Amino acid sequence: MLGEQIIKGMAVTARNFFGSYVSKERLTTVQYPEEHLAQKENTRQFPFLVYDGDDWEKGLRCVACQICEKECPPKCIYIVKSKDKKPDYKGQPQIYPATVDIDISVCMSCQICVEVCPFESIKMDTKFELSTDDRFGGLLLTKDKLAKPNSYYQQMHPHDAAESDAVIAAEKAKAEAKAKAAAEAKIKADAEAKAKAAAAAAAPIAAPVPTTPPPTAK
Amino acid sequence: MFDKLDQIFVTALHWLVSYVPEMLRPVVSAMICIAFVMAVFPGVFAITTVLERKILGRIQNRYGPNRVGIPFTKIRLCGFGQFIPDGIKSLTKEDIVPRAADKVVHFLAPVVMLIPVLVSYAVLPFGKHMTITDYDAGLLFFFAVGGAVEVSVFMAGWSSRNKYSLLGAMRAIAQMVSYEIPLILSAVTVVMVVGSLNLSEIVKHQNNYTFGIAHWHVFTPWGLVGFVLFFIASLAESNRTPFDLPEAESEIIAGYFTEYSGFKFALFFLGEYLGMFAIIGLGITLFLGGWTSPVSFLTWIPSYVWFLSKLMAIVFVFIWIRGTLPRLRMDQLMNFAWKFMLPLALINILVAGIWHYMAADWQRWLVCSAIIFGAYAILGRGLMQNQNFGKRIYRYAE
Amino acid sequence: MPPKSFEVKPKLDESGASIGELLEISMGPHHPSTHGVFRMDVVLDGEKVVKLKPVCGYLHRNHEKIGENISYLASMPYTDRLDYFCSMTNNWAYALTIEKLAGLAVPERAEYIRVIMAELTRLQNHTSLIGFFVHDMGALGTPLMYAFREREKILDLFEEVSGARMMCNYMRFGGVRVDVNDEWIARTKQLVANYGRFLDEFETFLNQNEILLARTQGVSPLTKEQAVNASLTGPLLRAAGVNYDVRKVDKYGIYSRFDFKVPLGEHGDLYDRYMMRVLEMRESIKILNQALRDIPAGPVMDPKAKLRGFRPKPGEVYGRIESPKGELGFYIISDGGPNPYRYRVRPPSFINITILEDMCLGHRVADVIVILGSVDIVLGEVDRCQPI
Amino acid sequence: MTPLQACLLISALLFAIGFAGAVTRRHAILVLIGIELMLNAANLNLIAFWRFGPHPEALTGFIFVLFSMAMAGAEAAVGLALIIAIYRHKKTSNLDEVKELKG
Amino acid sequence: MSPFFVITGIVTLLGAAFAMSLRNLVHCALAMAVAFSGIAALYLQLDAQFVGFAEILVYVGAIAILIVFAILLTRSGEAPEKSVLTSGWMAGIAVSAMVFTMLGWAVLNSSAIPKETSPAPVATVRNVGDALMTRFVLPLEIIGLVLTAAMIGAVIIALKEDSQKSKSEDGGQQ
Repeated sequence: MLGEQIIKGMAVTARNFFGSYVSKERLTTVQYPEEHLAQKENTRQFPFLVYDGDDWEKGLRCVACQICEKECPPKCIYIVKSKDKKPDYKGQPQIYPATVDIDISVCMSCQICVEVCPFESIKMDTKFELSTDDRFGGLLLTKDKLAKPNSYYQQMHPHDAAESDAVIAAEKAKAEAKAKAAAEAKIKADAEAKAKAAAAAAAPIAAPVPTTPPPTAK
Repeated sequence: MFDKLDQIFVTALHWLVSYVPEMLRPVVSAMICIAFVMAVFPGVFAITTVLERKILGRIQNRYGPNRVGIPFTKIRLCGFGQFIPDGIKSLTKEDIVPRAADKVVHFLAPVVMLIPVLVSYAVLPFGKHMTITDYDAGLLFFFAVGGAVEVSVFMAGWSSRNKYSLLGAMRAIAQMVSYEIPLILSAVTVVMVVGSLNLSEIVKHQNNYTFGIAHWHVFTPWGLVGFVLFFIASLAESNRTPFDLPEAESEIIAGYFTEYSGFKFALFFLGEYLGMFAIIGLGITLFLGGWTSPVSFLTWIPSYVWFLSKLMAIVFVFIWIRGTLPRLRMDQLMNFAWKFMLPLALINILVAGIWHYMAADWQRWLVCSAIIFGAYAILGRGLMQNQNFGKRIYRYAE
Repeated sequence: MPPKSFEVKPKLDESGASIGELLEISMGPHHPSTHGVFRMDVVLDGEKVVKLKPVCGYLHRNHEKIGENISYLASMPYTDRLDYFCSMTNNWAYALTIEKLAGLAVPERAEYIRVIMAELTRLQNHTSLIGFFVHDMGALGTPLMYAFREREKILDLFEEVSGARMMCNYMRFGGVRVDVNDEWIARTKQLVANYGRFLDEFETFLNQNEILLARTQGVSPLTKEQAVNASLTGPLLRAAGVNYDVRKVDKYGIYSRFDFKVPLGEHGDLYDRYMMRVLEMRESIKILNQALRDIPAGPVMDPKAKLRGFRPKPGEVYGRIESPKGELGFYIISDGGPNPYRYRVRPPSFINITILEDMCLGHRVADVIVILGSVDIVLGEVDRCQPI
Repeated sequence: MTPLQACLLISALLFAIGFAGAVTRRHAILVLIGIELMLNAANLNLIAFWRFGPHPEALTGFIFVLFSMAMAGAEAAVGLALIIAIYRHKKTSNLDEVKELKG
Repeated sequence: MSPFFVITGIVTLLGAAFAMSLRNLVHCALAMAVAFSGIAALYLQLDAQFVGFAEILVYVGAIAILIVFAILLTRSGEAPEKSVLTSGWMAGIAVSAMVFTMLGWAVLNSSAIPKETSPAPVATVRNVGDALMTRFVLPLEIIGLVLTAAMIGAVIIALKEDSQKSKSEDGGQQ
């Protein structure tokens, strides 16, 4: 019968009309500026640089290796290496970035910089209300705007942060173990040297000191 | 007490007019009536624009406008203040006239659209004793004036010098001319039964009650079919979905008012909605008992309240349909008018005649319903199955 | 300035005598319903189409050339932007191609996740396509809004796993980037269970609607020969009655394990194209149910795969999958360097609209929009490189 | 001047305008418009005589106008159809160029 | 003779004059619609409501639209470049001026015109309907026949040129 299906269709829309007043299933919209949806943990917006400790200039994990700059698909990262070195979290002297600029008007939030970074230093932020009336300056994030503390990261992505902290802790532990070993070796060497010196002193007329290093085992 | 409330506007008019000299009374009375129409119906239009967006929003599971309320306060009135910024926006926007346009005609078109629409309110009975001019040939007046809208549509489409405008105007005129015929033919049944073209007379004829239920024409077989035909034709006349081809956004941008902006666009918009209210008002008067109440125990509610609430109810159905149905194509639209509505309207006239001359018992219900149902089934079948429209069964590859 | 007349061309019959006039209109690139910046030069006789020329290239972004100048991995987020409705299947197609090239194996769990993601993508793409399609017919967005309501739920799932709703960038060579957790799988199961109910409602709303039938049945029928000659793929081809589905033909991934069927149309008209999508969604739900039931535990990345310094051995490869729009293929030549030597995409949208003129000839101008909607194009995919 | 005379004068002027247009303009459609104006002038006469005549209750002039309007409708339809047919055939609707009966 | 009557008369005549003198045909048609509306207003002032409404319905609603369609179909919506008047236009103007002078003289000097105004006659819809269905039933039927014949004739004339082609096309489409 002509019109029957039209009536059925109108029944569907009527159900939705009334349903939107009673069921959350149907009326899924939120009132944005007042209401916010809960952020998903994996959400990614734009990158930022993680630093440890309180001073962002000292604690920046980035070592300006420029891998992210090379891998970035839209080429929105710009890094300049420093001339001097400063101690990193392991305490070793390390190059640090003199400039890190990320143009988020170009960035496409793909997260590839995060994946390729070997130092756990660049991560994705979830902040998205970044609109500005300054098109060029306002959307160019410089080092000071990019640097965010590790605590911020831990709060935003607890799982990922825990993982990356674990990685860093492991590396740090490794480095410390190495340093310790090195230090021990040094003490040992010192002790040996001392002993040698003592022995030498004990035997003032000794065999001449070999000038060539001992041949290594091949 | 309720009678006084019912007649409050009429009394107020008499009271106001009694203060002016005898000679000026007709002019002043006319002016007051014009002011009344100009105040009430654009107001209804303003509310309807918000209501339409809210209802469509809810149908589509959105909120619709819900922000603007009273300015400088936190009161939001569920967004019903939205029409104020909307109005300010559209009235202060730049008025762009295409360089190649015929400027005079382009300027006149929205005005020409609005005048006949407003004039057609003159004969509608908004309430008991609330008809502005009680013309003897009121129905004819309404249809005659409505015909002038086509001229304005043509003026708008032609003067814009835009291919889409011209296409839209041609579609609109063809559609209006085609649907005017079932519109008038479905109204003819009422004229036949009542025996008058006077709209107040038609309402009075429906103001009787049996078992507490009003004698509205829609409660008879011919009246029901007449009402449905009138409803569909008025959808087409006011360019509403599924007959919104003249302004089909996805095909021809905005039809005949593609090149309009600012104030003139607002006038077109207003004219279109006022035309819709007028034609709905006529439908209410003809079939839904005008300002009368459907049941006898509610007759104490003022007549104009009944009229307005019926108007808004039908407007709601219009919006509901707009939120549901896709649009027909031009040739299908014409097919529908000429191959379905016109024959059904003619059969309906026959049925109204049979109804008028048969004795008032259950037999005439049976005969009339049978004829109409049969005609509907045959015509509907012809419309769909001649073109092999129907369900299909699909096969699957293994 | 006096008004200029419209350009009209004389309509000529066989002998060259003029029998009427033609109106040439340009639909797009600013027309409200051309699905992006797409233009059609249409020549009309009355309201009938006598000539139609699709003009693309307004969204040209040089996708292929960029792909040849950045590393293999960096092309992955660009594939998201090809068909921005189906980034998951695009990712899969690209990952599949590179895996073929580099000889990487994909762990079992990753394969299952990929199938789940691809079928969810198919669901959301087809749902919103139907919404757009009916919207083009003038339904004022109500079906579109219902479609988007459901699509949002799927996008929520995508966001939870990959971090982005549309530009997922989720798959990697040799697996997927992040594993999914059990809670996610439970939620997906629930969504799939509810989706059938939504589809029922949607179909009651539209399938037999008289106006929809009148607008779609018998309009723009495509024969099998036409469809094959124009190398159409996807639902368009199956609506014309050709049994060709890359999931069945190639059995890529683990599709051989699932029990699903391929619906076929008969007339190749708009209604068949519409119904193909509806029926395919039902099949996708079947696949999803099986995949979510059988998903094993395990790693999600091939341990041999590496992110930095990825250099596959020299060679050339063509990998393809059944994206919701048709056969999506990537053709890569490697010279052993960090960048592909040649990078080429076979976009289903672009190849499917090449036959637009044949589909539209003789139909009304109102049908042109609906026909364009039924092809299901995404301009990102159509204009991925310079049209030649 | 009585109202009847005013009506008749208006109608005479209308007739003259319509006549002048019909004989001086080249375009076939304008000739048709001129004829319609003349017809309306005559109708106005009829109504005026009905209104101010001795036997208005007989409604003769009134009914005559109704019939005349119906005839005008028929005339316009056929006339315009002819003009369109001529245009299709000769690619012109200029009456100076349509001189032969043979197409 | 009320001022309103004079205004309507002037509007009508201006509309008619514009309809006959403007260069652009569409403007002419629109001016003609104005003239017809004026005539309808004159009818209303002469107490002939029914005829007035019928005038608007027939002339503004139908014939003006028909003319406008014909203008578009014959592609004459633009102002022509060359002269719009026939070669003998001066003679035409002279003849029509003569006609007007003669008619006007006759109207102003006729003795047959009654001097006193009779009261407004009653022409309700019911009266008109009764008259049409009793005294004038034969002319009514004939008019119906003529209208039908004219409609069919118009359709046939307008379709004649390529009737076979359009027939086959229509048959294929619907």
